[in-house]
Amino acid sequence: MATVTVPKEEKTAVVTSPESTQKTVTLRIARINPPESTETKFEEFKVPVQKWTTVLESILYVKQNLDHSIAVRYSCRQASCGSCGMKINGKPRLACYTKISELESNVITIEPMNNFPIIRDLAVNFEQLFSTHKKMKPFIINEESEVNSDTKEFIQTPQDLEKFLQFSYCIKCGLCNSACPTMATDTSFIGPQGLAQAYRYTADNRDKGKKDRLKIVDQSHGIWRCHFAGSCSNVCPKGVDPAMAIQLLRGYLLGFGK
Amino acid sequence: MVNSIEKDLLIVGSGLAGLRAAIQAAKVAPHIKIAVISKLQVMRSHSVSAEGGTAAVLYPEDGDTIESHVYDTVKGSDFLGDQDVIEKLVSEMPSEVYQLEHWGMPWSRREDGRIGQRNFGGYSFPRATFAQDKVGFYEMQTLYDTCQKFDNIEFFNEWFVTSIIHDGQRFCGITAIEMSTGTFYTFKSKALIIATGGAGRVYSFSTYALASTPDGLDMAYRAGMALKDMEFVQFHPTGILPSGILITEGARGEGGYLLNNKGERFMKKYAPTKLELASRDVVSRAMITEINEGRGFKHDTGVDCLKLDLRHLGKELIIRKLPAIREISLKFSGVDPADEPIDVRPVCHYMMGGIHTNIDGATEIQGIWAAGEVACNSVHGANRLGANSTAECLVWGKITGEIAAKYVLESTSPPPFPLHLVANEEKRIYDGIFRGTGSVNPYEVRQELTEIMNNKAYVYRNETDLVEGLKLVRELRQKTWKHVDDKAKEYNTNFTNVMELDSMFRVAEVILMGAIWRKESRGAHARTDYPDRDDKNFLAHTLVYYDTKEPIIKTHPVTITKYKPVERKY
Amino acid sequence: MAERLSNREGIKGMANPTRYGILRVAYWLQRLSGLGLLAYLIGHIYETSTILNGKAAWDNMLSLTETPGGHIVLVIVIGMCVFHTGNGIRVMISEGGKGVGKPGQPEYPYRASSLNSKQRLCIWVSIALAALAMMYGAGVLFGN
Amino acid sequence: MRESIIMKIHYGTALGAVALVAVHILMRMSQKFSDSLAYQNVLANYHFLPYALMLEVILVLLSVHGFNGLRVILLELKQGATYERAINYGSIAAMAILIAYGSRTILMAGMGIS
Ligand SMILES: Cc1cc2nc3c(=O)[nH]c(=O)nc-3n(C[C@H](O)[C@H](O)[C@H](O)COP(=O)(O)OP(=O)(O)OC[C@H]3O[C@@H](n4cnc5c(N)ncnc54)[C@H](O)[C@@H]3O)c2cc1C
Ligand code: HEM
Ligand code: SF4
Ligand code: F3S
Ligand code: FES
Repeated sequence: MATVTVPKEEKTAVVTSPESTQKTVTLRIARINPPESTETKFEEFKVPVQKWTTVLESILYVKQNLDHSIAVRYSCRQASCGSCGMKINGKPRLACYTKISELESNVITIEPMNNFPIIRDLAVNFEQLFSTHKKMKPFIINEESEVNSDTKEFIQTPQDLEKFLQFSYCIKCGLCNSACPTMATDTSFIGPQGLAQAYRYTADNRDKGKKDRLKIVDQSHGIWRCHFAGSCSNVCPKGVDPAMAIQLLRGYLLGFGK
Repeated sequence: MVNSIEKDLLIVGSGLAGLRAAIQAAKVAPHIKIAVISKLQVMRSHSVSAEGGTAAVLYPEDGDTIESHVYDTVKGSDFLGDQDVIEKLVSEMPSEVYQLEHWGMPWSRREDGRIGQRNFGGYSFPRATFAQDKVGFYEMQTLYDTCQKFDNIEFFNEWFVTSIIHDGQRFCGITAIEMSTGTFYTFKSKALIIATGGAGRVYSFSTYALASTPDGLDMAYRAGMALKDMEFVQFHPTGILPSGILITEGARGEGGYLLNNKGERFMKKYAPTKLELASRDVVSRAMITEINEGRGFKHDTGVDCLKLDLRHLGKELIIRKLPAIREISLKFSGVDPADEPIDVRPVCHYMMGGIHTNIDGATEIQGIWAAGEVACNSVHGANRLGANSTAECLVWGKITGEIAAKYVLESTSPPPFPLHLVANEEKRIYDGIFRGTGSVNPYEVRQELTEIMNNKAYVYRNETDLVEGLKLVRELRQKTWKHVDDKAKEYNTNFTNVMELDSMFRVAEVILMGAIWRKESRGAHARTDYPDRDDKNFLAHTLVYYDTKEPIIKTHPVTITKYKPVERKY
Repeated sequence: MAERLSNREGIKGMANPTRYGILRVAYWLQRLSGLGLLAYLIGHIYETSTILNGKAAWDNMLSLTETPGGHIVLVIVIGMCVFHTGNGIRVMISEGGKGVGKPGQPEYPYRASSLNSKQRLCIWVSIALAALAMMYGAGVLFGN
Repeated sequence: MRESIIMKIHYGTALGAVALVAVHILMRMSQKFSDSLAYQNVLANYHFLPYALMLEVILVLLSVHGFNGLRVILLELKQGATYERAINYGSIAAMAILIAYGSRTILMAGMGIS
């Protein structure tokens, strides 16, 4: 490993070195390109950081200055598009939403998210998440869902809105699916992202698709494969709380929820 | 042999405009094959970042009128907007808002359960329809989710489109690279809707997503379509340092102050009545004047800036009403706005210009439409009002989706496919770029290019700077940066980044040439050497056409229906 | 190899209770104790079946279990049983949608309300009860 | 069978077991522990019909609950139509065998065969 952790007493020695005016950290980035080799190698890069530097920025620093070939997905850089989920120091996080300083570590290990097939390096394949999302019928089911020239809105009070608003914070980043213990072994499990969206539309007072969706989630790799491990909600960057959504949805199936 | 895919309707770009178009087309023609192609995963488009609102006249009973929205927009455009187009936008919007609502949009509600609206810069009625401060995000989600209803919409996630193929009159297809495998494809199809969004990343300091590069504009430009009014670039007053992420107008709407290094609320001098809430171009100009006259601050990164002070609003109000602002500044700048003022600076935020289209979004080539920020149907003229752009994306998404779908249903057999153009394109990108030789770091070139734009074609412009900028851009283009270090096929973003850079050069040139040509100050285009609006010579749209030697400039008349140009005062 | 590239975390990930907070630990303990109890149940039924073979066989069986090792197993079973029952009741109530919080507008820094203090308290109480029961059981078993 | 019905059974058996296992354990603790396991005492228990019945019910509940729990874990571990069918039938078989084996003890001990 390139970095040597300097014991406290020797700190002065570091300060005198010319580059030490700026803090640097070491990024250990997992490199793999499956068609060429199925082995993950870690490469280390030293990057300068400031108090606001995010992990995404430091990866892009590497891409722009040290190694152009790093494969990484990103777009909005403000935690609203859901592109940049990856495993940072062992936990799934959004790279653009994680500051280096929060990690309190001089070595930062960056790997692709678990439970998604790797395309290359840090970029993973989302097909399963997207197709499962689609299976949840994530839209308003209601014969009147198309408007004509004199339609007004469905009435929905702020209280009605609060029943599902939180679940529509979901940016489809997949962090929850990558943290869930069932997802770790069950390749057919719907997963917290999809289940939370099934609840989001079911809880909407404009929707009439509850029966359909309950039937979809009530299958052998459906909602019952959630054991309320809560890891999904633990990692969700947007406060969606999929664990809550799933239990509320299950409440319907067990006959508690109305 | 190049791999080929056949579809009936192609939609390139999956922002608000692209997705709205897809739904409309699928509704009108449930049996045609529709492909939505995007270089990002479909729902990750830049549109998710829109914050403030979408303008629509929803409450005539409370005193709002269509005329008022039309006039506000005409005035906002500094009379360069085409008034028939503006009328169309305004009259179509109310039903768009209701349609989104019926598809599940979580609009914020009034206590009575009806849709909520808020005040926004440049409007004479609070008509910015909002869903907290994440309007674009929710709109994208609603449209993306509604697309899932239709089995004839197919998404091509992470396909980088490189060119548009036509035979001189009619559209034939496109070429694209599937990023996960690196395979080059042609798509043959009857119709195309371009919805590739804005290109704000040609500026180094920008609120845009990192993917908002001008590849779509450039594709159309290279294919012979005109780019219109590209010199009009909107600078939003408050981009936070160092990232450039937007601090919404709402922060000033709630009562935030802008301060210079003397601690003065300098807007008193520039807009005595509206102060910080004057229109965006006015506030941005005031800020740059302050900085130029030495009353700015220096940010830790060495950039000049001013302060946006929210402290007097109190922590509680900030948490309750501006949660996203607090989150952004805490997270990305390490500053709690309740304790410290935020460092801000005018930031590239919107492109009024785009691919030249008519009122229905049709381009100059049969079978090709353009919608959203990439298009210029002249609805925004010289300056866009906040909340009118998401509106534009929805309305022209719908219009182009409908017309293109009908066109597909009625169209005759396609013209013979000009395969030689595909071969040319393959040569251009693989021989010219992928296997190009060079030693200069393309990312440094990109940085340099965007900084030139920031320095020479920013809020204030003048002949010397613009000409100098054009010269620098052209010089930079001569450097040998067109090479791709990464030789792998799979998910090669190094390759796509260099292609994006390639397109930035051409579009930057168009912006600069338009700005040099337009010797007046109008809307967002403020020339210090020509400080006044000149309706005699420049009440016209700029059109720029591609040419192998030097771009060709033409003009296009402005449509005026009701409102003759008058002086614009706020 | 396909598994490798699918990058599933696999059994190791499922069986690793760290990183994601106490609810993940509870999930893990519930699983382990469930399996442990099942194993005990099978053993127990075999054990009791010896009664059909007369007193000698039964006593023989008893003497096998009434060793320090056997007692330790029994103490663990007591712990597992108490935890699994206590936590199981929490899980059942929660999975019916009760006590997992109420949906509302999340506020930054986001804290999931399903991971609320009631949940965490119940888990700790289950663990504590299990520990108490184990101590009591150990007292009884090793006491004589 | 619909998964929701299976899982309702899982919860139901758990709830039933809570009550009955409590009684079962309390019986062990109502006297000195080692005495409770003395051959005669145990046999006496089996001869006491209500208690024997209770043991039978516990046996059924816990076998169903336990093997369904195991089924769930195995189902999540690996997927595939054949495998899953094997797991489903396997766990029913296991339940049946355990219940049969346990019932034999209760029945025969209860009727005083030994
Ligand atoms: C921070 C911010 C806040 C804003 N807030 C508001 C607001 O409150 N109200 C308002 O009305 N407007 C707002 N706007 C403006 C508005 O968000 C945009 O104008 C609008 O979202 C543009 O949408 P679009 O559909 O045209 O394109 P985009 O959403 O930009 O989408 C472009 C699409 O094109 C695709 N694409 C690009 N190039 C290629 C290629 N080569 N191959 C394949 N696909 C390609 C991309 O993948 C993407 O899917 C805001 C803008 C910013 C920057
Ligand atoms: C006596 C009270 C009991 C209660 C209240 C109870 C409750 C529960 C509950 C609620 C679950 C489901 C957990 C989930 O969905 O994640 C469960 C799972 C399980 N139980 Fe029990 N149980 C009890 C006794 C037992 C016994 C005695 C055994 C052993 C035979 C047992 C074996 C299992 C197994 C193997 C699982 C599966 C574990 C998993 O899926 O994580 N349980 N129990
Ligand atoms: S629920 Fe949260 S973690 Fe999961 S995909 Fe949505 S935003 Fe990401
Ligand atoms: S982590 Fe998985 S087990 Fe359930 S509560 Fe979340 S889905
Ligand atoms: S880049 Fe959009 S969420 Fe991180």
